[in-house]
Amino acid sequence: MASFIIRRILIIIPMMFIVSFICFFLTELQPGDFVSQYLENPRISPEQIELIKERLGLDQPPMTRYVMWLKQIITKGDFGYSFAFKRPVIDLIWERMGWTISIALSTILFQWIVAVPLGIFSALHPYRMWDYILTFVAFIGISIPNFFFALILMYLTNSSGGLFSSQFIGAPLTWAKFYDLLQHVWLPIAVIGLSGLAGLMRVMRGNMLDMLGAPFVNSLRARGLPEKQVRKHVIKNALNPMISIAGMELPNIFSGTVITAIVLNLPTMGPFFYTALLNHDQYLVMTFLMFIAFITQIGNLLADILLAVLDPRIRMS
Amino acid sequence: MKGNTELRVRKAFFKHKLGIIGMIILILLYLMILFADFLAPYNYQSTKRDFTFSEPTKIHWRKDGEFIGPHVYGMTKSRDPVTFAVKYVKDEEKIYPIRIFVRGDTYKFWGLWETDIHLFGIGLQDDAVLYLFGGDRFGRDLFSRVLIGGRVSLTAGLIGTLIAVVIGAVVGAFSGYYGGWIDVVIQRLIEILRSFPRIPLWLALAMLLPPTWPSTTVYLGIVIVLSFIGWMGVARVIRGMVLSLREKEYILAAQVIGQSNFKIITKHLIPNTVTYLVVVSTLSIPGMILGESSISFLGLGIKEPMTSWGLLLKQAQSLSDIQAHPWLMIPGLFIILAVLSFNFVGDALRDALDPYRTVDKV
Amino acid sequence: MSIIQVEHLKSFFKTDEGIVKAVDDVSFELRENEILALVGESGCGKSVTAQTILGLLKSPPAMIEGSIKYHGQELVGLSNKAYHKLRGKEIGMIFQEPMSAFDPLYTVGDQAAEAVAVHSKLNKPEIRDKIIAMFNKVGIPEAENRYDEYPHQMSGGMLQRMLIALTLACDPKVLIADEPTTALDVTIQAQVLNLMRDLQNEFNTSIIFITHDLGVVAELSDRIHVMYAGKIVEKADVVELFDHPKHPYTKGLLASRLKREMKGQILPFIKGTVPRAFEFPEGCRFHPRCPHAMEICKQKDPDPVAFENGHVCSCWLYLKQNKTDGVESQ
Amino acid sequence: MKKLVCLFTLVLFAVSLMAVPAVVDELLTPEQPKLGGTLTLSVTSSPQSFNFYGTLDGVAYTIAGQFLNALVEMHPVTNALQPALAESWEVSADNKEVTFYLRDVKWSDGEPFTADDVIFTFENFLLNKFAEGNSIARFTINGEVVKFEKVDDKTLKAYLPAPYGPFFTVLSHASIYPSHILKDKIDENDPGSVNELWTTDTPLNEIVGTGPFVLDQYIVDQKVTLKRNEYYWKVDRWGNQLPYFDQLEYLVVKDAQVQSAKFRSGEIDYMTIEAVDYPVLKQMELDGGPFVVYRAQPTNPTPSPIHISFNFNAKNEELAELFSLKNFRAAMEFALDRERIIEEVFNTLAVLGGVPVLPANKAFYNPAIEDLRRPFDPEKAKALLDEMGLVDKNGDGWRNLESGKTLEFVLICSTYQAYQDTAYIFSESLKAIGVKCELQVIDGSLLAQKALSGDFEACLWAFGNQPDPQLRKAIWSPGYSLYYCHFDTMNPETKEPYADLRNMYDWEKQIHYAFEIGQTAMDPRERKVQYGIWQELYAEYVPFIYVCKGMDLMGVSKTLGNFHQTADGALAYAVYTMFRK
Repeated sequence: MASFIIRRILIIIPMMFIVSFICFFLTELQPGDFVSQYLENPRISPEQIELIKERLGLDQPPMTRYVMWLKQIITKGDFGYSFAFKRPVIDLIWERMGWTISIALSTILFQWIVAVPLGIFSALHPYRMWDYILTFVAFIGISIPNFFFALILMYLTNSSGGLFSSQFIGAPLTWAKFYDLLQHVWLPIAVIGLSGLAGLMRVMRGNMLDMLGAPFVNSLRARGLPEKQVRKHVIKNALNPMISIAGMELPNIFSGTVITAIVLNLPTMGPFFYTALLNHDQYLVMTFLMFIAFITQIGNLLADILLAVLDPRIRMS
Repeated sequence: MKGNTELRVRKAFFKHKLGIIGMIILILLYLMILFADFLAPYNYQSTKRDFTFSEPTKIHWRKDGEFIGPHVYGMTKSRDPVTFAVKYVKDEEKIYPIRIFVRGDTYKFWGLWETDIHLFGIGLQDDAVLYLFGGDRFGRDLFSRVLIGGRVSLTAGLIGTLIAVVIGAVVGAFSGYYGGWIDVVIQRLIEILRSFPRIPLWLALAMLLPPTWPSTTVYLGIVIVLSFIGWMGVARVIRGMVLSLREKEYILAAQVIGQSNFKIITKHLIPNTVTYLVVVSTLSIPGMILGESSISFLGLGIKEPMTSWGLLLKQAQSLSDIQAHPWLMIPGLFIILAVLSFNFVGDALRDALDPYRTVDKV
Repeated sequence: MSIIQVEHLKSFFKTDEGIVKAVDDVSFELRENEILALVGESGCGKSVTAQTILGLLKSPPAMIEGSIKYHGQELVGLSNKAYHKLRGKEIGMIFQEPMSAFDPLYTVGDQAAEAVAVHSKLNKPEIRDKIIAMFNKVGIPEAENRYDEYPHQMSGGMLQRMLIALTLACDPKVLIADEPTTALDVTIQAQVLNLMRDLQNEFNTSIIFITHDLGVVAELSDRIHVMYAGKIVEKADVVELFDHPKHPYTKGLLASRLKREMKGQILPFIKGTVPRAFEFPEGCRFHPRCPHAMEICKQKDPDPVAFENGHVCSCWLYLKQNKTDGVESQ
Repeated sequence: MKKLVCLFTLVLFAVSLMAVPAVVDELLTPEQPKLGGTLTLSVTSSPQSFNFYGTLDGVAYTIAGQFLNALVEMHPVTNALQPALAESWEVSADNKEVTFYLRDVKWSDGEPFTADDVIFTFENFLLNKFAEGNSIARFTINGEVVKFEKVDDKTLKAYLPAPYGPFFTVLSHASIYPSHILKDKIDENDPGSVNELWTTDTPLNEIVGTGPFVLDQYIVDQKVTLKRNEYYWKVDRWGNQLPYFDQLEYLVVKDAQVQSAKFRSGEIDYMTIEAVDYPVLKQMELDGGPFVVYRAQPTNPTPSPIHISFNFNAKNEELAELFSLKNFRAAMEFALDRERIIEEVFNTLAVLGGVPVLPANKAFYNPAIEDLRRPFDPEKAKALLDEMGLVDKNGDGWRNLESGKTLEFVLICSTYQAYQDTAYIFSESLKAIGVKCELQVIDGSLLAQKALSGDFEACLWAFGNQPDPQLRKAIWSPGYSLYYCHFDTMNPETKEPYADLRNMYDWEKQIHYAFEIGQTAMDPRERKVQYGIWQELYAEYVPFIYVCKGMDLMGVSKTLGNFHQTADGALAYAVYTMFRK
């Protein structure tokens, strides 16, 4: 087990190198660079643009910049500097982590709390009216474009997005502030959560149906276990495969909701990334992509470990 | 035996009511975009100054209580002097009957021959239009635009999926068949690419498309961008399937009689995964349709004068539009409808083809 | 004295492809202290019969008719709750594939303990002791350690022993063994069979032993019922059946066994296969494969004919004298 | 209404008064205020920095404008120049020396403001070429930079290389930094390090200023809060120290829809409104909504009226030749349906605008252009094109060039919706006269890159504008770096600032000279004449075809005091004089 974890962790290192390379060239290939937005500003002369380019290192050939960047990361843990913010990108990302993680985790929590019981319910009453209704609702959830749904919900609830009313932003944490947060936060959680919820629910239902048909279930019944206890076994077995799904879903919830976060005015990394992308704030974009890739790796690793903890077959092989 | 399986699959599919409904809707939608120019009463690009933001045209059947067939009235545009809101007043004196096979804007049917016959409409009139879904800010017919926009939205997902599945199947099959270091490299690569989140990667890739490309090329670019992520999931599963298939006797037999590896992969391995591929395709099209709409919504995808449902929806993104011109949200309903239908069909197919549920969402 | 009395039992399933008559009008009884063997090729409805007795078939989609009496108590239509008291405690069941009869996420000991706990008032350490004792009894080495291992860590033979142990730990009066040896190696098979016979002697359990292998039951069982396509076609005690098989199907089964003296000959077999459950033929269901098939066999199902020594067989060969009557009475 | 920016008047009447706070005029304080409370506004993104000279971010400018001041400032309504940190000044007879007498002002941390601060700011920021937001170009006259010299703590001299008309205007953009805070933080060896001062992670108590507010709290991506500056140097006419509000909040709202929603729900006190949203909001106001929607003459300098330009140096030589013909551009102007654009894109809420000086800019606007402007007339456009031999030779519906190729060009424009829509309507009108115009919608920064490297055929764009045309010389004067429709007018070696007169058309030379003269002229009347020449030539030769300019539309909470529309239609308000009713 320990060697498995160590091996998994070691694999991450070379993979992150390749990831960094992909990130760099992805951003490099984009037409235009950071200073192109300065071109239309009459306050800035062409000479000065050259100066800025030089200062930011944009006059160097791409390969040199990549190697330099990599060297800084390895030797100093320095992921570079945001052209726009004049600050280390890692700080900027860090500043936005809190809310990003909180919202992502609450969304996943919400999805699981809703999807798992509904999936179980659906599987225990397959092909009945409620199963059909839940399936239908779930599919509608996947089918509405997030941003569209967000917009309509905002209109219907007269909400203006964000996480707090303005007077509570930056205010010390009180019950009133917490209550205010609850009043705001349900919207992004519902919007982001609903799209993934359906998939989870369907998978849970499928797993449950599979497990209900598994031979050991009959065996358990034959031993005289009450149905409640049998279900406990079934649910536990059906839940296990979901863990790796959670591992995969984490990065998408982290950042896959760019548009929703813009529409809902969330202080998360998604919109920040989008702005950086449009600004050609190269190191910021690269680091962000790398960071997400890293989180995915960690997410998968955690999922694998959790799976191993819960499933003796994996743990012991 | 094969016939039996087919029968069983068909029966199982048709038992899935939502699947059938989805299938019917999809067939209708694709027929719709196939004959879009003919079905659309107007050219999707033709602007009408006097009908900007005109609400969906009301079709009347009776005149003074007397049935005279479907017709619309002439409309006059006016502006509220205070709010500057556009208003339309109908002129009941001017009656324009709705006819079928009516002459209107000219178009090239399937790019083959030029014609000006439209399935229905009131012809080209100065003071009246038949805008079933209302008009947009240039007074273009939203109904016609939805029909034409569907071409991009519905085919982008389809072609994107096709590319993704083909690449995924080939890469997965090679990876599984050859094994060894090829397999290791491919699997690692896939793992790496999969660790990028979908939408940011799409955005980053969409930014790569040279903005100077003409819209048709941009369209292809978007399709390729969309397919870029889909193929990896397919490749992983196909690899797994091929790994087990290649131990099967008939593959060994093929190897023994000296068939080339390429032939074995294309003739024996990939065909055996077709069931899975079909299901996976149906299930990944919805994601791609949504992807296209998201990219276009952010302005990184399809651009005017071409149009897609995502782009059309972009015009309905403001709260005042929802309030003042709610019909602009109709393209959103079409997205939902198409995606929903694909999901239903995919789900039904999965249940029918794969009773043991080896196919999960990719 | 009979413990289980099955009369005119029918288990039908509604499927996409029509109604499956998996068990169709089956009657038999299980007597005290006996081993009753239910023999037939796969797909003949043996397992369904067993599961019907234990109420493991969900209804719907299963449609169950007839009567199953356990110690005089009617089981058909019994509530789930009542069944829980019965299963394990009164009637235990051993499954074909021991590998898949365990929940892979729990240790075998925990699963055994869970089953025992449902039926007894013992506390945890007592249960553990009882199970370990039982493990020892079925010949599991290092039973103490095995208790905390997971199913995937064990061999099939070992698991089958454990399954037997945990089933017996609940002290059932009746044991239904559904092909308990099919998934095992030949040597292990013999061990398990010996074990079962020893245990039957020790615990005085009545056993319904389901198998497709006549060889297995020859030494083990007291009586044999042969099933074909959802019906019992022949009932007799072991010696009688092996010495005087009546039904062509039974004869075929017996003939297709490997015998030493048959060396060098082509092994006789019953031509064709058991028809799929939703396409059972009209008339006697065996007629398409029967070497003695007659016109009547295609039209009408034969009624059972009783012979001496409790031997019963359903076949038109023995009903010839009644043939015309039968047709006329239609 | 607007008083002229009259330097001489200022010189004559700028008397060194006693150190009394400046009194704000009645225009900004028509109502007697209530004190306290919070004013909530919004910005479209997080500030990239709090350093005015270290970034080119509009949001940073907005916020820095609240806590920094310059020596002189423009009146928020009239745009008239008035004393700010400099209480008064004297200009020498040769117009090359200005002596500033500084006001007795304290920084928000209580330290006194002195001439050292001014010198420090110019040295390290304004005239530091490594500072990203420096203003060297604006303080360079004929290739030489303005010099500043401290006389004593409260007196300062500026030496101009030549008389410089817009000197005080550019000075009004030169925010002064506190030297006592920043002096020790600057790395002498790395003049570029100034960009890294006052970034968004700086402890906010280290950011001090002289403006009405000081930074108090920054919640990343959510809100910037400023609090009242106790030491602010302005008072109202009743003697209250300004500002009235205790707090000023900027909510970070990226999406225009969310901003609109927040405004509707009263979370934001005022915001500019898009023309397309006007009807709905106005209707809400009429239905008793908690806000007023104003429609005002455009005075907002940014953006300038939208223009369409044709590249005289287009890569396609045949097109380049065509584009440099006045008649072709005239035909294009005839084909431009401004009325329709105003109606459909701007909901009728736009004015024709100037070229590009706005009619509201009385100091420089030349009304003569109104007669020169070519109204929409497709027939005239067709006639002009026919006359040039650009007729449809092959009968495919499109006109052909002399070479037989279809007359077609690509019009680039940015993704901003109103621009896209304008370009679309223009291309539709061109289609009607047989000219094929392909639209290419691209990201704004990319558009800039393409346009400013001369890689385009036609372009629809809008620059930032300034009340004083001189500040936009780089764009509008032939021979300068942003005169992008005709790069040949630039000296290929030095590019800037030396124009290459050889490649200029006569009218371009005239414009060039008008700007040069206007720059060094000190008499406002003379300057108006020079820039008037420019406007007329533009209107006649249309190197840039100006389309229109959206009106200033603004929604304002009804609870806000001292926010009103003046008699001639402009909006009068300032952050430091508004209050909550």
